[in-house]
Amino acid sequence: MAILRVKDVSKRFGGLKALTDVNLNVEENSVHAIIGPNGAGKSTLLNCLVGKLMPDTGSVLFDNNSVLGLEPYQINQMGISRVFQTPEIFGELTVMENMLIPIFAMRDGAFRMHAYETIANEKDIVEQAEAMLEEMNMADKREMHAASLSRGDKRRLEIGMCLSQNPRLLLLDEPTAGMARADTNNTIDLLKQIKDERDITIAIIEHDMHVVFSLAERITVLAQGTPLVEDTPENIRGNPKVREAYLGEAA
Amino acid sequence: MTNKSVTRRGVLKSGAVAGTGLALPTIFTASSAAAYTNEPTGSSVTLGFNVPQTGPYAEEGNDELLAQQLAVEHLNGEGDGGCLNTFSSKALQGNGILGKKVEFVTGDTQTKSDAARASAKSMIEKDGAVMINGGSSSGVAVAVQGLCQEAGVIFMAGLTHANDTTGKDKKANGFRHFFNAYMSGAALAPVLAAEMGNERRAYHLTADYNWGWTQEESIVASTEALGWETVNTVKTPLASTDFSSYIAPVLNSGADVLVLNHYGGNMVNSLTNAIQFGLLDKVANGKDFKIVVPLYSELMAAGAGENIKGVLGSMNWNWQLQDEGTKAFVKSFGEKYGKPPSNSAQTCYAQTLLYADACERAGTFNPCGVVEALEDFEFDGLGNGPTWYRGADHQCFKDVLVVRGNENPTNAYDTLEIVEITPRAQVEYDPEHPMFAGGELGQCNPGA
Amino acid sequence: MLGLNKKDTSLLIIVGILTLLAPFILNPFPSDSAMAQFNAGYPDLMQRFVIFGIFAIGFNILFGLTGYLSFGHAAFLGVGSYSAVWMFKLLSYNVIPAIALSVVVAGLFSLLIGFVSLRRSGIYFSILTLAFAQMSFALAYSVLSNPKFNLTNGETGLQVYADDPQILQGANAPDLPHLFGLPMRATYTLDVGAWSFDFNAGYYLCAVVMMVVFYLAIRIFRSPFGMMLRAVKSNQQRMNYTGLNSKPYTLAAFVISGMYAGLAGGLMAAMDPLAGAERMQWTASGEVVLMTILGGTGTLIGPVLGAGFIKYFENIFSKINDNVLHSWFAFLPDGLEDAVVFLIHPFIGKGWHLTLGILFMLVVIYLPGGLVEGGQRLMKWFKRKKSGTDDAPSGKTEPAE
Amino acid sequence: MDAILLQILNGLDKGSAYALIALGLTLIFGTLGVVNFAHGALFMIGAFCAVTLQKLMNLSFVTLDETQTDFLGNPLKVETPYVEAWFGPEVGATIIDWSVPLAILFAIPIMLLVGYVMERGLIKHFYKRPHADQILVTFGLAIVLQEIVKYFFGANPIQTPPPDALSGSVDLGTMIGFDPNAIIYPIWRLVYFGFAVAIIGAVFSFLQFTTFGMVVRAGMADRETVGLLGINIDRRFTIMFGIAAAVAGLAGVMYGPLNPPNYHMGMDFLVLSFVVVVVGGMGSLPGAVLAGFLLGILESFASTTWATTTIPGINQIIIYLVAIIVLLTRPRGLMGRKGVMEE
Repeated sequence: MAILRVKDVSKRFGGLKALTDVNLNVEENSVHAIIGPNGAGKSTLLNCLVGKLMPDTGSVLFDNNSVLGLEPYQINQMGISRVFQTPEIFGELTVMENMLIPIFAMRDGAFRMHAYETIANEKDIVEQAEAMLEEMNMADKREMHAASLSRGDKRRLEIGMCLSQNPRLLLLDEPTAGMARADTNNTIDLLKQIKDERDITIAIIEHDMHVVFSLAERITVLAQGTPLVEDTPENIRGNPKVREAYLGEAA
Repeated sequence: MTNKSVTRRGVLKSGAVAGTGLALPTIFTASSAAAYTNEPTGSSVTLGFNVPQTGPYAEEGNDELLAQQLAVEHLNGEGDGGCLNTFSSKALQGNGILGKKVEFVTGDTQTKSDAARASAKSMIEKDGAVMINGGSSSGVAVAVQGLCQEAGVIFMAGLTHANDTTGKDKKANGFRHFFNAYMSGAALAPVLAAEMGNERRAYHLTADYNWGWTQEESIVASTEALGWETVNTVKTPLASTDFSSYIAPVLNSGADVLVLNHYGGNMVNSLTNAIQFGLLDKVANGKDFKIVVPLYSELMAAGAGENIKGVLGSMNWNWQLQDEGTKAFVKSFGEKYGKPPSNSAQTCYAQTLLYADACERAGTFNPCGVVEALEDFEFDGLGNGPTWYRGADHQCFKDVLVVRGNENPTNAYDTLEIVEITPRAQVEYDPEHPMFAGGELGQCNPGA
Repeated sequence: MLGLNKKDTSLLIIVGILTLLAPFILNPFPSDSAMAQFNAGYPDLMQRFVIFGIFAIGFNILFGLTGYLSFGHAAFLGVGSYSAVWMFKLLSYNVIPAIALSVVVAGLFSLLIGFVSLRRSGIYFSILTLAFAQMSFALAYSVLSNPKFNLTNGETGLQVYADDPQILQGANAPDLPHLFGLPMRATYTLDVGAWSFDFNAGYYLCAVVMMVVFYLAIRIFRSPFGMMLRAVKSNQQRMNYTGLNSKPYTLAAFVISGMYAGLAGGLMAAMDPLAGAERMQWTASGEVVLMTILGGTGTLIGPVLGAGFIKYFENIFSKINDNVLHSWFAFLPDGLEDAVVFLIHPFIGKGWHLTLGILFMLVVIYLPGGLVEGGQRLMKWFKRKKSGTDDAPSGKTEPAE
Repeated sequence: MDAILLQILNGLDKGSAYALIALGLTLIFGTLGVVNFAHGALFMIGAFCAVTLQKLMNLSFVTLDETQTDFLGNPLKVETPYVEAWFGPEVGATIIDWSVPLAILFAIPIMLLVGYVMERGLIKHFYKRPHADQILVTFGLAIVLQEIVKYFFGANPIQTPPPDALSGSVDLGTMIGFDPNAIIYPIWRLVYFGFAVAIIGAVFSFLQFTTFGMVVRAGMADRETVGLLGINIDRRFTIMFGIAAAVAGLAGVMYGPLNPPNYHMGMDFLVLSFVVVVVGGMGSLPGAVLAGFLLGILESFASTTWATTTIPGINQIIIYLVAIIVLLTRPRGLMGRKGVMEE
């Protein structure tokens, strides 16, 4: 059954049609990749899913509830976590604090005035955060400022922060963009591990075909703001329309 | 542990000498009870001079400070003695006050009530000042006067022109030598009538705060009594630096006189703007257009430069007066500092001498004694002729000057010429006059 | 202790001891010596140190934690002062209701202004707060003091008049601000040899209040809430995508710091029952910004140090005049004495602004982390001297907490 | 009608000063990303260039006139300016009379130098520092500059009158069919407006039509990419800072005859000019100019009797009120770009 349903979504910026009648279903517990050449509307589509942009027409349903008109933090609380193209973490805070914040958000909701409590006294939350750091192999870096981490570690931290909230849908926006080959492979391994170990749906927007074909179970190809084709990786590989859209780029 | 309302630092100086022998026993006991705040027990007495040293009025404050220092010299018998020689009261001997050498401390009011109170408090609490003198705005004067009343020291106001200082905000411990807005109106009115006639239409620009309002009220009242009509009264924000949008409509309003109820930088700019718009070259209602600046000061005149030529206003005092007191003061000030004193400097100088003299006559620094000695004190020889410190509201009454911007100044200092010396009787008013009503003098407070 | 870790507890204790002993510490010179000019241990200045310390601690909760630079915080201080004086006028001179109301009113006022201003961020937020504060100042100075509706008493400042109702003022209660009969101005002077020390009731009230709010500030800094505020400063985007709504967090920080400012304003009125409009001017708002940056933004103790630094200059340096200089250097030969006095003259008395400006520049150029960094460097230097090791100074400055 | 025209003139005039100061401020913001609290002080220094030149022109030698006495009874000192002695009384007097316009020539090199020294000596060390540090250091600098001027020139305002030929006022109303005296306007204020338009035009065409300007504009849009192209953008930014200082200084020189300069005039304009820049939108030069004139005109209309009787105190708060309304309806001011100074 589809956990995310995008129906007839269109978005214009002035005279520019960014998205035209996009229909897309992401099945629960699958890894679904959305690919397409530059300017195909991938980022616009993603921003419509997470509350950053409001589509002009159409609907976006998550678990049969509409996400349109909601703020990003409300959509997150429905169970959607987002990983950004460049890691978005709390640079001035320590790694541990970075991990604590999403867990507090899970428990306390969008806002709580816990101004007279002490973090050390929140044993449950501290334990969860420590466990997550272990899982991400970052326990030894817990007191470091997040800004001083390597690019790969920042990505791990960000993914760890998202996972600590046990999301039902994890959205990844070009998670390996600008990474060296080794870091890219590490990230692919991490995502495979996540896919295997958790009940989680992953939607990934990607440019790098290596990443897409290593991970995805289904692929939607977007071109000029509209889905060209949706199929399994094997079929996409041989699809002439896709080749045409990419002008050989994909090969 | 005993409580008292203010520290008495004066005690310390003798206490320190006596204390060395019995340092241990005095720990955690209160110092000996004094009769009043900061009773000087050593060989000297400290006065506090609180003037603006930073901000737009720094020059005026500096002039006041020079005059106060001169007064201290004269009180201590240094220099040529200045007005001690012309003062009608002969209590002062030039040996300090009550035999104690006069010392002084200074502070910066910044022309803000808060800062002025802070620096006055520091002089009272830390330096043991028995009297605070100076200032260049009414807001500051009222704020510091209130503080001195509570603390139990005497406040001898500097430049403060709002009616409220000795009206609804009057205090028993506070005294004002300077004239006020009502007196400006009363002095100006006859001269205005003589120079401009009884059928004028006046347009007022008024600084939008307490002093501006009382001056506007006073001038409107006295000119309307002449038969003048008030076309409009416009409030201008204190923070304004450019008055073009207030000046521009004046010519078209049917007015033929512009009254600028502005002081300091406001006045310099509004007058400059008015001249730029060529108001003084115009004819309105068949009469030559005129500008009046009810409160003048030498520094404003210097700042306004050529623009003040022919513009009428009033002053508390001017160095060009020819009485003996003025001549003596101008001579010693001029010889020491190379320039003639301003009228706020003269007020601060006179106030310092008046305070010292009152202490001598009362035989004490106790504020209540000083208040008694100053109330209804009649004197002469400090400038402006015979003067009366009225007991009912602690306002000085003396002649008021009507001055005009000099058409042909011969040097940097005679930019203003005296048009008329309005006799004291003409500017007197009842203490219960509506413009001064409300508020009570209260009881003198010695602090302890 | 009190739910604080060891480091914070010792900081609290040290600050507590310093505050308690301030009358001694600030008066190190015998009162009849030439150096007595530098003594700052008189009631008014001690009160100011503490009150502006409270103001800056509160400001730092907003600016230091969330990074939102308000340029209008003086408005809340002013509103607090006005509320307190109105309580004196209407109820009685007891300071408790006055201070309580000033905190409440400043809280409400900051809720209103914060709600609107926090719709924008960065410099747009700064200018919105500045605009609100300047409007409050302009209105308080003129329009709100017109004779028909005199809320502020304008330029003169709001004060208590004999004909005010003061309905709860007891017949025997002191005719000045007091705490259940203990006048705020009550001072006990202790003479020890040539030294003298003032113990002032008002100062100790302020000091106790400061210790309480300083403790609360530590709790806020260390709480999950404080961490969320730092997260706002660090990355709002991530915050929103983590299921957190950053708006109420910043608004809460804004209101808390507004209440601190109101408390400072209330205390100021309690020490001296007059509320002037200049308290709300942008220069006053700018002053607390300078205090915080000068002391060390985001550190616990920095703002207090910055407040002390600026108030010390304002009150001590402005009072040094040429006479004082001459008395200091009287031991020099005449010509030399005049030369020295001439050289120092521009920097003291009416030149205190100049000295302050130069010091601002020196501190920010050489101590990027503010005075707190200066303290840390000094400590490091001492430690190195003691241990004899020569560890390279770390380039990065850790916030002192 | 005539009243409206008058207030528009006044507004344009006030707006000229706002726009010129805001223009320089935005150049510094936009190119260097520095919050410069000393910008008002640059305006003030400009005005004091005119004061200084006037004082230099009036340098005099003293002769004693035994026939007259001064206030202490000593022989009167008569001062004759050297300029008059050298060029003869008439030419000398004319030179003194024209000292404010002459000061433009005098001020340009001085302001460029001041800007250069400021940027190289101080500001450049603060590019990477937080805005808060920039505020503290430039505010400290502003205080120091203003206290230095106060030390030499005192706190009192000093008149710098316009040349006789350009002082006084003209009756613009009669030229377009109004009654005499309906629209009287000072000549120097018209000069000031024209001058401001010329300077603004010069700055814009400089940025638009020169290679230098193109690089700077590119740098304003994206500093890093231009750096990658191998263009020495830092040096160009230094020059830009000098130009911004010169614009502020010239605004100050010409402002003197409108209102006599004093040492704190910079602070009076500082807050206002920040409001103008932000209302215009951070990083937008046209926005700064537009906002300057807009706020000038609104301020003028708010000070009419009609406005103040309708809403008491509106003249006190109009600028701030407009700022709030603009910022709440247009998140980045009138013409601001996204992401500039929003952190």
